[in-house]
Amino acid sequence: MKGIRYGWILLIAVAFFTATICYPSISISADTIKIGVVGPRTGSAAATGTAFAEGIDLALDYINGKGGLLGKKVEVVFEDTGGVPEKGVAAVEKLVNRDKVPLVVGTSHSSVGIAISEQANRYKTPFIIAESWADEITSKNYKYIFRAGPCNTGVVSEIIKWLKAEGFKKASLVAENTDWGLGIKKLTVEALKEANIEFQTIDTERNSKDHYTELSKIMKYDPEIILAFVYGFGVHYFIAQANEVGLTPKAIIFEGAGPPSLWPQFWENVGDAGNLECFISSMHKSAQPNQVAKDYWDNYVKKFGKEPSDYKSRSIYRVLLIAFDAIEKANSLDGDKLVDALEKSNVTVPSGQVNFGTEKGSVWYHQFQPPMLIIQWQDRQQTVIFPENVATGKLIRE
Amino acid sequence: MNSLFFMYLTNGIVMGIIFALSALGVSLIVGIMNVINFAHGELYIFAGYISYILSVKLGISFYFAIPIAILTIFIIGILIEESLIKPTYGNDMYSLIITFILSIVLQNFALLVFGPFPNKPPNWISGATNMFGLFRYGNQRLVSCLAAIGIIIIVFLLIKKTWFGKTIRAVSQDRETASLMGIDTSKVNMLSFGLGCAIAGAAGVVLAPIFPVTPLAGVEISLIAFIILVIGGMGSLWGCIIGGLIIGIVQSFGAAYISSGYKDIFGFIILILVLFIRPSGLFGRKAL
Amino acid sequence: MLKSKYILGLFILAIFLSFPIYIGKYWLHVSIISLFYVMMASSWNLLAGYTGQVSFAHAAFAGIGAYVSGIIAIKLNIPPTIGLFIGAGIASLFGLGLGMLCIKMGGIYLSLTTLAFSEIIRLIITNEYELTRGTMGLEVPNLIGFYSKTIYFYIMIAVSIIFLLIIYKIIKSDLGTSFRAISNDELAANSLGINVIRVRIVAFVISSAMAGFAGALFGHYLLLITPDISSLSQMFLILAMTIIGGMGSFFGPIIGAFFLETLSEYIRIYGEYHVLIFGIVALIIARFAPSGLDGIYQEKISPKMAKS
Amino acid sequence: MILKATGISKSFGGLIALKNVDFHINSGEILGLIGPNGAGKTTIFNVLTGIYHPEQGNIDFNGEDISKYRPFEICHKGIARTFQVTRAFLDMSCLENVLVGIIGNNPNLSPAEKKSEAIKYLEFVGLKNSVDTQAKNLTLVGKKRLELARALSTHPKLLLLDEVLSGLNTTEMREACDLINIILDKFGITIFWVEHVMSAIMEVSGRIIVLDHGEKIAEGLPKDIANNAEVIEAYLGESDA
Repeated sequence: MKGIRYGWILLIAVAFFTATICYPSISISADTIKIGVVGPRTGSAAATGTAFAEGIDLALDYINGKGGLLGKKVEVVFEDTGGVPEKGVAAVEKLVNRDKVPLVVGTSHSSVGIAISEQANRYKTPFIIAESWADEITSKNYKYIFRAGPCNTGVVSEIIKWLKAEGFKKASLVAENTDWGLGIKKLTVEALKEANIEFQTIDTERNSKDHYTELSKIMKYDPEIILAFVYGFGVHYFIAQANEVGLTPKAIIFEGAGPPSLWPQFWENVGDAGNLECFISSMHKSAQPNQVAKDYWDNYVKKFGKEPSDYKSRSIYRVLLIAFDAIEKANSLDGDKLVDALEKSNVTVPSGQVNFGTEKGSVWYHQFQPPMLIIQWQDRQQTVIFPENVATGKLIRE
Repeated sequence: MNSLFFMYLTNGIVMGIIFALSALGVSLIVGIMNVINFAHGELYIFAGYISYILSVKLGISFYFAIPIAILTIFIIGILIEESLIKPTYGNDMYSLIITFILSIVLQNFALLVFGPFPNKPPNWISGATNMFGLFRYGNQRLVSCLAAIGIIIIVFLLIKKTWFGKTIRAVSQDRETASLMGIDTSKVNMLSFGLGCAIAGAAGVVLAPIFPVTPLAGVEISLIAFIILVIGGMGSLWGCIIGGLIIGIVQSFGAAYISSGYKDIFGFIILILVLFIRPSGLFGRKAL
Repeated sequence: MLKSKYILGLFILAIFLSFPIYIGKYWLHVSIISLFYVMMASSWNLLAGYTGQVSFAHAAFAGIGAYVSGIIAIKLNIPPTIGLFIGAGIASLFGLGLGMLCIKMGGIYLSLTTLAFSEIIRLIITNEYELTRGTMGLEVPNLIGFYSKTIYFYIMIAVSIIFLLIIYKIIKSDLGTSFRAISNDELAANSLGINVIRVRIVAFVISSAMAGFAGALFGHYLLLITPDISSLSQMFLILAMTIIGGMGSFFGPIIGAFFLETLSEYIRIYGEYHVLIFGIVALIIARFAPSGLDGIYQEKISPKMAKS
Repeated sequence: MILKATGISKSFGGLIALKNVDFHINSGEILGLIGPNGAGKTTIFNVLTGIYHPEQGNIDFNGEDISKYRPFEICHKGIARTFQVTRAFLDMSCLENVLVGIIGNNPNLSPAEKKSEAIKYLEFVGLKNSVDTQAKNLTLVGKKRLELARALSTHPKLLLLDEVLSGLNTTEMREACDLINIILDKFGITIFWVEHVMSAIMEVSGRIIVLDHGEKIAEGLPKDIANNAEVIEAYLGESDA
């Protein structure tokens, strides 16, 4: 034994210490207002992170074009969650304690949304959720947690309305085995029972590639519609293989997450099997409820030279607009004042006029549900088929 | 016994053959070099990406895209062997660690270059076949499965019948003697590592139309390959085929009759059973 | 000479202990995470570096410890302070079972089987939704009853020091000599009367108990445990830290853990490149300096300092 | 008689390495084992030390059948060995190398006793000045000496030496042969050795057995073996090939 080499420990201690001191320092009273955004930039839903980045760009262009907030320029710190709760918590840890952001928005996984809302509420930092659908997030009735995006209950009631309107009698319910999948499955099961629609349920893996086993069970059941709650590439394989085994186009597939049906590789992966597939979305070119939505669309096309691929970029745009408005109205960066301002929010965003529920005791507390659309791919064109007031066509069945 | 049962069985066999092909390259390398190639799955997906780019982006017919993709992976394999594996000879653990790190690097590289979306080369054939009037089965799957069988046969012939095959079998049985007999073992290593990677590439090319590649898809391929390796016995090619079939069939029936959420776990359970009953694997040479 | 070393040691300890005063909440959080990785990497190093068994189940054992401690705290109301030990105990039992199953088959089998085992654990945690709440993550109670980063930092420091002392004692003992003999030449060690399988299983059990304890401790800090704790990407971090710091060296994993965690803060802005950069650094070190930063220090820097 | 092996057979996947081999070792003798390449000499050692288990036959060591024991158990019973290709623990010092043998057999000694014991053996083999040297920095002779010290440190009753002389020059060979004689005289350890260097083994061994193609073809005093027609033929056959 040559004795402990203290040199090393000293080096670690000093190096670590210096690292903390030298870290590009963030001035708290700087001339910018920082807003925290969290979203999956890596991992299996990294596509959503890319969409978020686009929405952030547009929102910053908009607000800084107007001269910023409280006389300062606005800046966004976009932290990665990787779609993993721990990373989400770590991201909030950094945003709140290092970047000292007054408010955080974003996220798209239920699990991450739930974890972050615990953390944000603990730090008394307002958090506006864009795309985590789990009911639990708002039904906990946390003071600092808001959601300006779909919640499972809202989505399911929309889907059931549509099923009833079309008169479907027999459904297969396929759900991924995650919180979102299991949560939405539970709600759908209850709603289907209430609506007197006969159904079977099947669990699947989000990124599973081979669905023949599940599909043969569905074949045997012979449903009119298959409700697939799978938020991942798995659903592409599912759609393609459903066609191979002859399940579609006899039965209609409804994809209940939305973005997977709009991902750029959708048609490459599913081929003609994608025709007549239905999915849920909160955005469509033809269904622009107001000027803000139209501006968003035009600016997007102008900036990126293409149409938005899915609605996630608009979701983050939406919550950022709400956040800007709240800071302006509160005229402060204080958490409690921001909560007050958010509760009174009536700003117009692309999905309509924001109005957060303030009555405690249900999922609707601090919840703003943007209207959802049901869209069908008809000859590779999106046709809005529900609700009727914005529909551009009718459901086509074989 | 009903049509569902035959459907599960057919799918199990098809998936089994596909799994066997996915594991073949890794098994070959272990048998000859005693090196586990953790980056196996990543080479598989790279081949898938190359064939995707060639056929979709550059519009090259898949008859050309396939050999180009396989050849590229062969060359990449040789480069990996020469630059990273060679210095670790004699230290199995280090080669394991290096290829593990390499697999993480390649995954993240793929994520950066190709993005997170799945990429799918066009189907070779469309439609589905009615199997014995019982159920419909995708044509592309059947064709890919036939191609997989073809590749497996070619690999077997290469190893059992050719001069190169004899050489690598000699090296895998007794490296020292082989080298005394004038065989350049480091060249054999290089070529057989390249060959193992090329088989991974071939698997990627054949399977990408059914299972589009994503940056992380390789992990699953590697895991299945490793399970088959242990079940079948390290370095045994027949073990690889039988192990693949067992996993394919068990997964298919397990998902059907037990739980599809636990689909991936059935393979692991078999692995543990095999370790209990016959630790050297079904076709393994008995360990010392 | 000896005395001055002690003074230096105390001085260094004082620097560490005064961290909470200087470095602010966020870096304190980073230090706590670093200390978790110090425990994980050091205990993995005991196994991989000293006995030459590359296990991929280390993160899985941390997961077992964290979930066991968390679940019994929630369902049975067992205080986390006791839960930590139960978690570590269960992890070591799994380690014993897994060790008995595959250690006699030798190196590659161990690696592949532990890899499979870690996937099993991840799948079970993900699928046993009722018990573990799947990917949503399990919210677990705080270890000390209230939330204080400073106190947690001191707990982590204390446990890390205890872990490191245990590891140091082991590697300097006869057991440690046997470890190294086995990793150098298993057959020769066996022929010299060392019960190789038993020694390996002992190493495996000790290191899995440590991983279980560290995992449980970390879970009660994060207040949230998800299947990610036992994922392969966690395993990669542990491995990369050990390799970069220096495998088979006592200080290697400590250096590696702090180095990588700090680096990770600096390259955070490059989000997507993050893991790629880690991987490339680890690959270069593994290829060109297999003894890691500690090896470089000992070969290049230490002799020069001794001369001057 | 310290060891008696009867009917030992061992094959590797169809290749027969040992076929029904019988032999015995008398207490306090030096028994030599010779034979052409691939005759099965090292396999015998591996069978005796439990690295392989024979398919048939038993090995009686001091009245106990050891054919099913594992290597470390056989070591505990009192059989130690060296290896044809040296297998020193390269990343450990000479002292630590020898300590492994002591730890494996005498774990209850105090650390100081272990150390002094280890140094005693290192001194005996002439590595007194290399106690803290890393084994990888030793010369081939040094490694062979280290292996010998390591084997002795396990307190064997029977020592198996596998081609200790290969690669040594004449002086070193002389020293090694002396050492072997001293081991027998001073420690009273019976020696069974495999050797290729015919002159040395003929001179040092009291008795010799000859293997060819896994079978024992001769046994006897060195001078008889040297004139045995079958042995000569076996060796001639080798030189033809």
